[in-house]
Amino acid sequence: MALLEVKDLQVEFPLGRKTLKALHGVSFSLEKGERLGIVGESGAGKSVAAFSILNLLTRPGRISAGEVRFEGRDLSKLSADEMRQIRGNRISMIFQDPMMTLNPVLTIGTQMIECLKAHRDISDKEAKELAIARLRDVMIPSPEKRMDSYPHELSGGMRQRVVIAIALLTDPSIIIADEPTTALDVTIQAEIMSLMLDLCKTNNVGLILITHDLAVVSQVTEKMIVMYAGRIVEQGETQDIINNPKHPYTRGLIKALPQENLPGARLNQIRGSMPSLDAIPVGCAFNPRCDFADENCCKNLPELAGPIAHQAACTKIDTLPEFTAVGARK
Amino acid sequence: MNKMAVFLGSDFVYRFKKDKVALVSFSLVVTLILAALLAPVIAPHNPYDLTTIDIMDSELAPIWTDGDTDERFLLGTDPQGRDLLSTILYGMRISLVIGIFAVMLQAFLGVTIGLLSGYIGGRVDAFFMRLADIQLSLSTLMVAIITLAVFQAAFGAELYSELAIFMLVLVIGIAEWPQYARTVRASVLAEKHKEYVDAARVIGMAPKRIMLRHILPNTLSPILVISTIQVANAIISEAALSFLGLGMPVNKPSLGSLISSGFEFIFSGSWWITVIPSIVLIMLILSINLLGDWLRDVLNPKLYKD
Amino acid sequence: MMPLFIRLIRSEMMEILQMDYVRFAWAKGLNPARVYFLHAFKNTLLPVVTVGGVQVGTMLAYTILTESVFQWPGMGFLFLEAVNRVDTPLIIAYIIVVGLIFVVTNTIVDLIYTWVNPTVKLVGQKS
Amino acid sequence: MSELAHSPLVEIENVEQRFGGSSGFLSPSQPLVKALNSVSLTINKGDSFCLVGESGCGKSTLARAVIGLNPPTAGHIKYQGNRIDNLSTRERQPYTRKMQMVFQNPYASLNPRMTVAQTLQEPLQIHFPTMSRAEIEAKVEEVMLSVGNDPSWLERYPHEFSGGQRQRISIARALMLDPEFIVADEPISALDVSIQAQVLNVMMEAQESRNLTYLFITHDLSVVEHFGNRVAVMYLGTVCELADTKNLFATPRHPYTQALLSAVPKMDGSGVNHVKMSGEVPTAMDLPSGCVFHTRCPYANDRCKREIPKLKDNGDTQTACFAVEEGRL
Repeated sequence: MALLEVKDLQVEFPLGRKTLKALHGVSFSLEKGERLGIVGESGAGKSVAAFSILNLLTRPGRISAGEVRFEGRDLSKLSADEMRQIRGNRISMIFQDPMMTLNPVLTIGTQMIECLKAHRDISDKEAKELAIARLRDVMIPSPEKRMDSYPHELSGGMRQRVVIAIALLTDPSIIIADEPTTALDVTIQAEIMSLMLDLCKTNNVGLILITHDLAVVSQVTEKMIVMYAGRIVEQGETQDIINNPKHPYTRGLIKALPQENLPGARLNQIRGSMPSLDAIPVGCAFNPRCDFADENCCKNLPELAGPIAHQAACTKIDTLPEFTAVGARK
Repeated sequence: MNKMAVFLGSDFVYRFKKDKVALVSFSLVVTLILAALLAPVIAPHNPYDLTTIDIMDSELAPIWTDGDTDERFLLGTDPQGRDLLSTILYGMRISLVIGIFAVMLQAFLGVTIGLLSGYIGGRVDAFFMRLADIQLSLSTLMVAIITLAVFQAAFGAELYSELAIFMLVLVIGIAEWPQYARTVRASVLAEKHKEYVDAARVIGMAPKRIMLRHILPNTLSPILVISTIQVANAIISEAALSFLGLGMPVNKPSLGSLISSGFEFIFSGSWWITVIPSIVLIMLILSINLLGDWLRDVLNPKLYKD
Repeated sequence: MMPLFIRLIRSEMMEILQMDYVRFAWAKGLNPARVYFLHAFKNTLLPVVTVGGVQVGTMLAYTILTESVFQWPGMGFLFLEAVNRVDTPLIIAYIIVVGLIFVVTNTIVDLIYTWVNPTVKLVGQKS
Repeated sequence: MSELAHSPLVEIENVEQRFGGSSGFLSPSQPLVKALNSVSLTINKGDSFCLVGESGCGKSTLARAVIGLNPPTAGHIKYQGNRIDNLSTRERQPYTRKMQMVFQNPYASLNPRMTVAQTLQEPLQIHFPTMSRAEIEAKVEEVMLSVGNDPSWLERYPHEFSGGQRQRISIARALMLDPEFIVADEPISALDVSIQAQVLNVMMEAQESRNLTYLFITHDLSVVEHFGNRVAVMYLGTVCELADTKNLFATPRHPYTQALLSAVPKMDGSGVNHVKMSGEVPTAMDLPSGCVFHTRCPYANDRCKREIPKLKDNGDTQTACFAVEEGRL
């Protein structure tokens, strides 16, 4: 029984005249201490998948079908109070923009201690020491002083470390990180990523990393999922998918990266654009943008096929040409 | 024609039909405005035609009460013997005229100043905003009272009564332009940093054209929202001023002055002279405010989450 | 005054409840009361305090109206009498007093604002 | 890139840019921000000149100074030899036609209340008032097609388009006046990977067919490696390294460039191994003395703390670093 099992998760947004379906049945699992990457472009539904695990969907979004089994209990059926014991305690979250995640009018100390007090009945003094210890874990200089400073007094990178410290405060078994470094510069991103990698390994914490950056996923995660228009189109071992992608969309994503092309040559672009939630094409959602699509693809929906280690939802897998491995060019 | 079709099919109209409050308040406002505009046609009597007014008919009670009534005057008469219903209709027309023209003056002043100080910034911005702060903290009513009182004292009551409407529009207009200026300036500052304004400057467009063609159209929705509320505020201010005797003269009463003229009689039995116009005034202001609120929720991009 | 604050706090709260730090508060598993009152409400205080300060002026102006309606001999009614009798020295005195009241209230409001909103520093305040 | 004779098109000489610090009577004084510190660069005709650096390094400030949105507080900017940074809007008119700009945020660079047609016609109406409506419409359609946009978009409003489509409209607007030089301020960083490729291809085709010169601002080094032929790396308002793209990626010499390149996540599964930089990122308000990078540089000595290094050729690239000059690195 995996630590976390999401089975056929469906999420809807009833909006007045029309109901938008953001997730069309997503299933994945996470073992203890395992690192899973969820990749996809904006509008693919990766953040919706993350937030629905903790039942934190913005109104009017709601889970319309499927299960989120965590340590045997289905989180989507839990009451608000039961859910509260899990959020921030067994599963914690890291948001994208460090500028917005910390409350601007409260000190760092208050925001850390309140999280501890909500889940552990310990004295303020103990909570303070634990918080300072965590701040030291994330390599924040002079943590005691930082406890009384306000978020606007810290830089972006420093703030994201505080958010990571908060996430680790209650020794969760899973951390969900929604694009943790997209808003940061590349040097700070490298530091935050290596920090998260070490902390997850030492504390044996599971990580769900949501990002649109294939390179970051290839560096940090062991397993990964590629999402397109609310569905999983490819999933399996990260290195296997990066070096030998099966689904045309994943191939297009990797080939579109500037790293993979000769300088000055035209990039191999994927034509068209991501379908909006209310205009998802019939059959395989990628067919209008796919060079290999035939009328079969435009009619019925391909299922995930292939060995557990590397599955793809496409009926044309075996007919696709050989894919030159990453870095072959250098 | 397709612009009209697009508008009718748009979400704006869709949400309007669904929102009971908006429907009721909109229809109320329209009926009141129509009644006011068509006053000369609808009103049974002409309150300004002194020949038909007989002082003997003063303080008659409304038809449905048991006091001494007269079927010619449905809602009874006021202290000068004028038919209350027609005086209310004419009065509402004056109140609306003052309200709308004052708001137009406010809008013109406020939008220009807001646009200039928002776009140009620096000294111009600092000067106008300090001026606006002073006027706002002194509050519009205070400014109106002082200017009107000084005017009345300096030029005497008769001249004042002819110019009353003009003076009220001027004073309420000048007293409340900061509301517009601050709202417009806030949205200009927000738009100014957007890149389409930079693009216009890169094309080599003159600042005047950028302000009018690019920035102003994008600040229309906040202007529309506060305009409805400002009309209601202007009518309240006019009523308050008239109540203090600084507003419309007795011979051409607005709703406010009608209420204040009937005020002394409220205890001596003929309550209707104050109560009925007050109800009409409250209905008018309530419906305009409700409409303004609905507009704010619909047009406010932040709350409008599709 | 009351309805103004009600409407202002409502629209501010609706906006702030969608902000990331409130969602982060939920993600930390805090109890609803703490999220609403500490995290969300403290942020709505900012605009409320600034608008509140300006409203003091309107309140003073309406004292004139209420006093003249109920014939209470207050400052406003005094001012009205002075205006009718064109007693200019009294008018000037009244305006000076009212001006003083505004300066004092606005300074208090600024102090409250800096206490509520730590990101704003008073000029010359040592952080 | 067409290897034209290296005739300089845009010259930037010792440009400085200061913000705030003015203590006007009514407006409170803000802290002085030194956004640019004596930057000198030359962009040759036909170049795809890339400006790279992290947020706060002044790359966008420099772009806005070059295009004239914020004139620099000191130094000169020359276009084909004549100064353009001190001209009024009227005097700038001939240069405005030659220099245009593409912006970063697709959702804010088009006026939401104007149709695509109106947005594209406006530059022509301003610069060529004598042009007839038919001529303008024909020109708009021609440019739209050349950029691969569907002319049926003309009557629609910006909110009906995706990010990538809007960026292509923004490029069409920049090409309306047949410019020679385009400043592109992070044109693709707000887009998804697959859409980025589309927009970059459009810009490359436009460069070849119209012989354009680009000043390309980005923080994404893999785009630079692909798109640019000359690169300047900036840190805290100062150019720390300048080179041809090939040399910079092959032999980066400045310690900051080395750290920057090592931080870029690679796809070859080699995990996160980047050069660690000590200390906290200083801001442009409390600028370190001497070399701006000395607070975080492992090779800094007291000379670095006192003097400001100048850009010098070191065989492979030009670097502003004493350690490189003295061979310590």
